[in-house]
Order: sequence, then C-alpha cells, then structure tokens
Amino acid sequence: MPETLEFMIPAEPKYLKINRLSIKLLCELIGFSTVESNNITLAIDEACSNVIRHAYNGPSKEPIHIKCNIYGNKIEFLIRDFGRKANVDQIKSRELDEIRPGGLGVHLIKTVMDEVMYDTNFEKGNQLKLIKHFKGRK
Amino acid sequence: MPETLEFMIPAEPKYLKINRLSIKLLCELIGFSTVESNNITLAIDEACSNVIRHAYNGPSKEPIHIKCNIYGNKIEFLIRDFGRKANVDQIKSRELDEIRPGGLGVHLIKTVMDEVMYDTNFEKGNQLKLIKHFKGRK
Amino acid sequence: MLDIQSKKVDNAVIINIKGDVDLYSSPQIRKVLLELIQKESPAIFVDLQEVNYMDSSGVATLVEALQRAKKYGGRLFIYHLQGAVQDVFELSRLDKVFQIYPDETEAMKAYHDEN
Amino acid sequence: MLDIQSKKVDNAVIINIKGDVDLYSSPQIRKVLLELIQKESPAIFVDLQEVNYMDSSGVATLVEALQRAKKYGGRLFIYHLQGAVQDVFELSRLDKVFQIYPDETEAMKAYHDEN
Ligand SMILES: Nc1ncnc2c1ncn2[C@@H]1O[C@H](COP(=O)(O)OP(=O)(O)O)[C@@H](O)[C@H]1O
Ligand SMILES: Nc1ncnc2c1ncn2[C@@H]1O[C@H](COP(=O)(O)OP(=O)(O)O)[C@@H](O)[C@H]1O
Repeated sequence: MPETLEFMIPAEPKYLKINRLSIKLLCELIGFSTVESNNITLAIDEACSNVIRHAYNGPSKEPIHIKCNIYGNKIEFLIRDFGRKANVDQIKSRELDEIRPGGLGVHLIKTVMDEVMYDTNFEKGNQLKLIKHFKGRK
Repeated sequence: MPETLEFMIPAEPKYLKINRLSIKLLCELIGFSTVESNNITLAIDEACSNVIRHAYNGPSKEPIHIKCNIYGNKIEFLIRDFGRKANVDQIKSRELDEIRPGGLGVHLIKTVMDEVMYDTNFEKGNQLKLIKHFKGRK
Repeated sequence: MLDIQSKKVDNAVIINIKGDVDLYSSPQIRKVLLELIQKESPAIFVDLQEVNYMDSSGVATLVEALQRAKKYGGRLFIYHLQGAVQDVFELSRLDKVFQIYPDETEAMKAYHDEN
Repeated sequence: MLDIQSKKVDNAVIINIKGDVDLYSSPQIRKVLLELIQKESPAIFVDLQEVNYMDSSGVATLVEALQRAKKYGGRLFIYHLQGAVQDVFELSRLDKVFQIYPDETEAMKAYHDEN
C-alpha cells in the first residue's frame, strides 16, 4: 500500500503555486534531490496548466485533483480533471528546433518524468498518470 | 457557492509542513495580511497536531483531511480525522497563568480563529470547523 | 503577483522581475516586453535574479519577445538565472537560442562589444 | 529535519537552530536542551534567527527547559525571534515569562550584568 497525499484546487492559475509548494516539499521529504524536486514540480505544474488551458478552456471553478502515491521505488501522480475529453493523438510537443513560443509543456513533462500516460476512459474528464522512480531504485 | 481547496496528508508529523505552506499561501492569496496568514496557519497546524496526538494516538497512516471553503467574507476550514472519538468536554486549554509545558494548542486555536466547533457526530472520527472572517467584512 | 521594475540606461532598458513566472503571471511580463518592442527598444535586459520559478509559459513569452525584437534588429539579454530557471531553458533546449549571461555587467559588456 | 549547532563560550552554551520547530522537529531540540540541563549548564542561549515557524510543541519544549534549568539556578535566554515566532510567544502569553532579547549581544550583556 502506498502512502497517499491529495491536493485539490479550483482550475485557476493563481492557485497553481500552492500545488508547486506542496509537490516540491513532498519530493524533497521523500528523498529526491533539489534538482529532481524542482523538475518534478515543473512537470506537475505544466500538466495542471494544460488542464486549465486545454481541458477547461481557460480558468474555471471546476477542480484539478492531484493524488500522490508514494511507493518504495517511485512516486506516482494522478492528475484528474472533469473537463473536455482530450484527443490523446493531439497531445504532443512541437519539434524543438522549430523555435516558437509555446508547445513546450508536453516536452517538459515527458523529459522529466519516467512514465507519462493519458487516460481518457472516464465518464467525465481525463486523468494523467506521471511516474518518477527514485534513482538507483528502479 | 464557496471556492474550495482540499489537502490530504497521512497523519505523520513530517507532512505537517506541506499543509502549512499551502494554508499560508492560500491565506495571503485571498487577502489576509502576513500576520493573519501566519496565525491562521498556526491554528490549523495545532489542530492537525492534535489530530495526530489525540485522535490517532500518535503518527498513523490514516489521513488528515483539510477542506478550505472561501466565502466572500470568511474562510472556513474543515479538519477531518477518522480516529478515536473526541470527548469534547476534555478539549480545553490549561489555565495560562499556570506555566507548564503543553496545553497551549487549543488556546492558540481559539485565540486566532473567530469560530471553533468540534463535531463528533460522524460514524467514524471527528471534524473540527474553524472560521476566520476577513477584517471589516464581517 | 509579480513585481516588475524597469529603468532606462542610455538606450537600453533593464527589467527586474521578482516572483514566480507561471501561467498566472507571465501575461504581466508579456505586456511589459511587448510595449518595449512596440517602441522598437534597441536593447532589453531581463534580470531574473529574483525569479525562483519559471514555467513554459514564461519561456514562451521570452521566445516571443526575442523573435519580435529580432525583426527590427533589437537585442534581448537575460541574466542571473537561478538554478531552476536555468534548468527550464536547458530542458527546453533554448539555452543556446538565448543570450544568457551570469550578471548585468557581463550582459552589458556583451552588448557594448557588439556595437 | 532541523539543523542544530551548539558552541561553548566561557561557561555558556549557544545553540543555533535552523528550520521549522513543530511536532516533527521539537523532540530534536528537547534532546539537545535536556542534555545540557542534565549537565547543569549554567547558561543556555537559544538563537532563533533562522527559525521561521514555531508551534506550541516548540514553545512547550522551551518552557520545560526554562523550568528545569531554574531548579539548579541555570539561566535560559532566547533571542532573535522572527515575527511569527514572537507572535506565538505573545499568543501563549509567555513573552513575559521568558527572557527574550533582540540579539546575542543584548542577551550576553543581560547575562553578564546579572553576575
Ligand atoms: N490536458 C490536455 N488536454 C487536452 N489537450 C492537451 C492537454 N495537454 C496538452 N494538450 C495538447 O497538446 C498540445 C501541446 O501541449 P503543450 O506542449 O503544453 O504546448 P501548448 O499547450 O503551448 O500548445 C496542446 O496544444 C494541446 O493540443
Ligand atoms: N483532536 C482532539 N481529539 C481529542 N482530544 C483533543 C483533541 N485536541 C485536543 N484534545 C484534548 O484537549 C487537551 C488540550 O489540548 P492542547 O491545548 O492542544 O494541549 P495538549 O495537547 O498539549 O494537552 C488535550 O490534552 C486533549 O485532552
């Protein structure tokens, strides 16, 4: 059984920082380095920003729910929204040599995290599963 | 309808700081002063410490659940545990002129918050309702 | 949300940003930068010393400013990147696209050497 | 969790604490203080400059140390309280029970004036 923490905010950009503070400290507490903790926090924040921008089409009173499951060798984040169903084929980063604003969030998430899975098989909304292994404990 | 945020941690002292960071930033974001935000954070932290020490009889994998409801004139915190039922008559601060270690948590909670209500009418566990009004907007 | 201060030094503008640059606050920086670009400001220096966090919307804002400034021959320098901010540029593979300097002195020197 | 440094200056001991003092970390300070009290250390100075948060378990630990030290005529001085920590002492109405000083110099001066 994992240890579980949960954070729920309305899908408003001003609340994103609350999640960042929680995720960063949690990662540090369970043994990730500062750099790893920063990067994981960035990935979760990008995922939440994408929920606001794409699933809810902008700021919304609907919730973003983050569940953190801590296992012996990894941490798993489940990021759940109740917005528009994502078209998983469309969720992709731009080509990085094509320099233009935007199109970086998905790239950052995929670069930082070890596993990235979109699950759209919910009656309402989507869930993104992100996993990061503890180094040397894969 | 209030805006709602929720935070859930296992009843382990090491996770208390995660809640403190969240509560403090939330209070500042919705317009409380630094001092008010610090004090509210202290009150919530004391309530969570009491859940660990008294409802769960020490650190536990069981959860502490905090629900924050933001209204136009106040913020309401619902702190829920699933531990031993509290005897509400026993939840009281010591006399403050009797200087001794301990017995300060309930005093701090009552001093800082405008309303403090223990609800033990749950099938399992307890809920503490804490309310703080925005100054001048009672 | 962000504290943004700007000052003119000769024909350059130095912008000091304080706070987290994220989906919430990056529109604020975008506004400041686009106003300068509107006026075809020849050199924009962005001091990131007090920025402890930047997400991809912050990076995107700087990319947009860089590209728009280039169109009229304007220059954009960024400096004093904290660890986490430096990392976002590297993860985005934009650390080579921008002119990133350790501090104001180095950024100014690079600008003056160009002219 | 907490970073606790201590050093001896003549017959006094100065303890520097860094971090949040809460239910998680206060047992760590209690251990350090009770060891000094065990040895009947005549003067204990607690520097709280780098403590940004203290809860009632931290305050209780200091009350316990104060009372135990008094029994053998020992002295406990606390100084450099940050705003939030000062507030906890005031809310607990313990700001008059403790000898609280703005900084180390003032605390040392008070101790030497006593002797
Ligand atoms: N949570 C999501 N729901 C639906 N579509 C998404 C989601 N996240 C990303 N996408 C899609 O993936 C694309 C790439 O996302 P991203 O890399 O974050 O860059 P940007 O959002 O700036 O385009 C988006 O344009 C969008 O079409
Ligand atoms: N969540 C709780 N559940 C059950 N009893 C509680 C709870 N919180 C406080 N109490 C009771 O109230 C008393 C006073 O609490 P407090 O002021 O925090 O001081 P302390 O816990 O140090 O005694 C406790 O000793 C305990 O008997």
